[in-house]
Amino acid sequence: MSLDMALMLPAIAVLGALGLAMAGMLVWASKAFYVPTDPLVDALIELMPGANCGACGYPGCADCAEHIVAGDVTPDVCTSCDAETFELIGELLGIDISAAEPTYPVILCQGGTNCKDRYDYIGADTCRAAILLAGTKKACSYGCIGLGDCVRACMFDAIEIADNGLPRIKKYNCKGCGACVTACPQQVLTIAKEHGPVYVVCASHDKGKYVKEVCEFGCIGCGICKKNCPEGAIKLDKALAVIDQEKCTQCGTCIDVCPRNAIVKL
Amino acid sequence: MAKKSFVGEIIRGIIKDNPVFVLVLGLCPTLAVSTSFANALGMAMAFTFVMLGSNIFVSLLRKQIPADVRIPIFILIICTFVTMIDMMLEAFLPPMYDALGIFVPLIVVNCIVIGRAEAYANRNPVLPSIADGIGISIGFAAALILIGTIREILGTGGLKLVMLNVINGDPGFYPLSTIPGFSFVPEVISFHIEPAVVMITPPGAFLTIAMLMLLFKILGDRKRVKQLRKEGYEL
Amino acid sequence: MAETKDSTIMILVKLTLIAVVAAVILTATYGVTQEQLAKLAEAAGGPDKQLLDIGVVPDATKFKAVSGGEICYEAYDGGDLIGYGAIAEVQGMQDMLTLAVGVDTDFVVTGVVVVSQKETPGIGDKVQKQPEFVEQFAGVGLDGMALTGDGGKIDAISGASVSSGHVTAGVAEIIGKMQQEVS
Amino acid sequence: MTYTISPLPHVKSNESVKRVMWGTVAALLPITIAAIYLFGLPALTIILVTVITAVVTEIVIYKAASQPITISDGNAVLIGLLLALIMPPEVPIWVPIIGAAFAIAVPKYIFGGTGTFVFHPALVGFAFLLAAWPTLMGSGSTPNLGSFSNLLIETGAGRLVEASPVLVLLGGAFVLYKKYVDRRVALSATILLLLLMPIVGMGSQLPYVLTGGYFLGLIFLAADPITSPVTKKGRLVYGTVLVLLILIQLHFDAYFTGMCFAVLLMNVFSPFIDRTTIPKPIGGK
Amino acid sequence: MTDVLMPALMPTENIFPLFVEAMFTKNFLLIMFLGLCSYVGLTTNSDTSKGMSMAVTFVMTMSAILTWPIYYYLLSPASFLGKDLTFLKTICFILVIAAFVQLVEFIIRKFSPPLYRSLGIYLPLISTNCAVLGVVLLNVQEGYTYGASIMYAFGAGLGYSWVMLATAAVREKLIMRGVNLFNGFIGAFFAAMMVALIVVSYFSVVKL
Repeated sequence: MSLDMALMLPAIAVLGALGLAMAGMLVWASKAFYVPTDPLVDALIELMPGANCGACGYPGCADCAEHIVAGDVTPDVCTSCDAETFELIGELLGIDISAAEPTYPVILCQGGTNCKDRYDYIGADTCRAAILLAGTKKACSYGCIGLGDCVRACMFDAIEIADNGLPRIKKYNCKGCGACVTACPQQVLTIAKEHGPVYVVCASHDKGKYVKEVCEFGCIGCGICKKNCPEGAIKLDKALAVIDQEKCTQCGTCIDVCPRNAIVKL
Repeated sequence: MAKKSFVGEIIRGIIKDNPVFVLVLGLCPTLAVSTSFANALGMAMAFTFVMLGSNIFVSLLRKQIPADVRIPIFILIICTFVTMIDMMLEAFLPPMYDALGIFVPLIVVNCIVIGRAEAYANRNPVLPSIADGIGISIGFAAALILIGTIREILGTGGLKLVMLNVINGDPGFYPLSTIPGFSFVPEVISFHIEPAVVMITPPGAFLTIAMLMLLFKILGDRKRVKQLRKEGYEL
Repeated sequence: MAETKDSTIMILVKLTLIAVVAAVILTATYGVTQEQLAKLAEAAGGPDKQLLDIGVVPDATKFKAVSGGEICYEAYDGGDLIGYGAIAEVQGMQDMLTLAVGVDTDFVVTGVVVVSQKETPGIGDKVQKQPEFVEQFAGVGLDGMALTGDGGKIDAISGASVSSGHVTAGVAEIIGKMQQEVS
Repeated sequence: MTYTISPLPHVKSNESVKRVMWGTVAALLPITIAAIYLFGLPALTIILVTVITAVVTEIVIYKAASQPITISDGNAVLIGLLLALIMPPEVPIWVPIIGAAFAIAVPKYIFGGTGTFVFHPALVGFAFLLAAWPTLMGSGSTPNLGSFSNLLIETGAGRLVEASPVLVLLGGAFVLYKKYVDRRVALSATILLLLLMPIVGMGSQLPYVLTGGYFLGLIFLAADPITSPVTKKGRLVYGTVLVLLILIQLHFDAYFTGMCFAVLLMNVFSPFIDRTTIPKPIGGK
Repeated sequence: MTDVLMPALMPTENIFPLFVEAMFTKNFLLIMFLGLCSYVGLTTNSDTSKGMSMAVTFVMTMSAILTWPIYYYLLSPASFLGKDLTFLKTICFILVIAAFVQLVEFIIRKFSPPLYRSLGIYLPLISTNCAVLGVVLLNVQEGYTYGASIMYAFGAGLGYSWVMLATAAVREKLIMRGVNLFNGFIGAFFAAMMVALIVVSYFSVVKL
């Protein structure tokens, strides 16, 4: 092996000087142009891979970190992180990523094909467009329209419109990110734990008579559940039973007494 | 930190963290040089050299690297190895150097290498880092060679079996059959199909990787559905 | 994670140190590889030896550079000047093509070989892989050096007319240059 | 009784998807018959095999994905027929089979099925075949550029569709009249192309353009309502840029294939044109 | 040294074909396979791809402007050092580009927050974008003059941009219509496959 000193010295000089100059400039610039940022974001950026690969859909780790801290996405959009990094991120953000019980969206409507249509709709296949055009397409103005805004919002292909006209969650794909909940213009979706909670799966505040007319399963606001609830956890809000999840002990009494089968335990 | 088995780390890099099909990183070389089995093999070798080198050195120096300038330092370390392998290929494997072209120096900006340096080697001791490097490299190589083989067979109608000839001392990739003891292996396995040129052009690269990923997704979904059914879910 | 919080000076020193070490390693590698490259170049020989090996002027036994020329070499059969040869890069469809061209003293082609090419695999690379194509060039002068579609004497490879055109134009270009350098 | 409500623009016809598709197929029947008359058995085989492959592929894929099979809407038949018509008659029979399977599987099924695909499946199938087996896909005979009477029936034509320009135009007039294709794109592109060619000095190449292939491309393929832009302005832009792209191809002596690639390239730009020409909705961001 | 500089500053007649080559016939994304990570990651959204395209075009052009003098005044044998240090080109280029990108990010973050939101946040992504390093390496490998280098880099940036924008519009349209596959990588590859097939086919006849 021959070490050509005449070549090595300029090489060292060039690379060393270039490295020093660039590093010096950056150190100076980072102080001179300092902009204060959220320390939590900074700490998160420290943890993230820093590969800036863009695979998460955000332009770089720093931007992704901002969105994670803001709660827009869960950290697992990052494909470069390994399980250990996720743990560290979880610790930092105070959320237990690995051990948390999975949460899934719940559809608070049993309408779909069980609910009559108000008109036939031909046009852009989005719930929002249909609402803008002539109000909801269903006879029930509170229920699911079934044109799939939630489906399009899902990044993970975890939700589809089933044959009954209602969204169905494909649990094996779902990450519980809640994008569908935000996307739903009718707000009939909510995020819930997988096992346990009891929900009134109807969103209609319409009078009982009308609900009976248009939908097979809607809550008619009869109040039987309210009377029978041992904890007093059910209230009526304009002809719709609402369960206070804080008080509910998931005893299931209301499920048994509901004449419309509009209460379920998940 | 939980103790990790050396072999376990390698397997994780190949399957669970497969850099191409799972992490979807480092796509440029994957698509550009996977026109044939031989090119894929060459790229995989160059990549392995850089990956191992950078993982070892980053891991060794991890206590010394100041956090503020760690990315420039990683780039410096990686780039040293990249330039080394680039020069060595030029001198010792000229045909491979011509075939891989600009994609060898571009390993330096390969997200996988920097990503592993940052996410793994900078936080782990040397031995697990080596395991991680080996695993990721094998995962990358497997993906590259799979794509390369499919494209070569469909695009040229044959598969040239090559290996690095180290026996005769004459450097380069040679047909397997020219190596003593392997004369029974044909130089090119011909599949007697009309070659579809499109497979070795850019659209073919995208088509191959898209089809493979679709296949893996379908298989993965099936497996998960089965698993969930077993656990009593209704799907 | 590195727990150390270094001072600015320390950061700069460390970074420079690594840069210097990188420079040392690279220079060492460079030295080794340069030696190997020199060996390879020696084995390949200069253009005159390559022209002889390729044999674009079939009867030539020796090639000698034309004085003042860049690419053109005189071909000798013993002591007689029997033609000229050249190896040069010309524009191909994808990238540069390297062609070896041999002509007799009237600048009529004696042989053409595509030395290296990076044309589309399976289409354009036929100019190299189908020797029938370059064999057509023998006996054609500069005036007929065009594809038949453009009024010349060279039949394009079907499906690879673009690359065929590049080779033909390249040969014409090289012959033109040789004529210039000789005169 | 429930009303049907749909946003603007309200198309003043009650044509369903099914009728549009089968109507277009019907419009292509004259030229299909002419092609079979002119090229004989090879043409008949190519057309039958391509259409059958398209239909079978669609059934298999949609079954495997457990989605409702929509063969009766005629889309697969139309794609198969269009693909068959742009084949050269000398092509080995397995080539259109692969092309039709690819056209249904990738540009149609993967891209969302009838109504959502972005690139015209028949053209993509053609481009794929041309990229895969360029030597097999070149038409052995070039269009006969003889006297005017050849417009009626081209005796030495290249591709199946180039058998008779007049019959293609006849079918084209039918679909334009019925509004099965977009009039803005088809007419603006055809007229602009024929006007511009003499102006930019390509008058000598006009005969190539007057073969059936160009009319099929401009009327049936380019003006396909699914792949062309939605907005009125966008469609004019689409037609104009298409002509420019075709002229570039003509400059490099690429005739029928050049036109096909120009249409495909416009398919790529079509969503982008939509994006930039669409009026912002009230309350939109 | 002047020998190196003089031809570099003179306009050459082959700049236009070079520009077209970088933009279309040898498109960086689809044909050269450079910069693909950002392509599959960022084309789900038109606004993101617009920002990224602008940033890439800017950084590519600036990198060509910055690295050319370094190569010919420091590393090439014709420089004042008189030594062939060209083997250090990759390491020097990446240092300069990374530092430049970082510096620009600092500056616009400080002085123009709106510009930072639309362009600056893409900058860190770019130092690991192989298209940028690729273009400057190709510039010195092909021995382009200074003017040609800059035009080549600018053309490459525009080529990157139009493919990004067109693909983003395609994917966005498909996602809007409920084809969920196009939210993810698989759809990205299928979209890329289509666009590549069409672009390669269309420009295969273009001779310059």
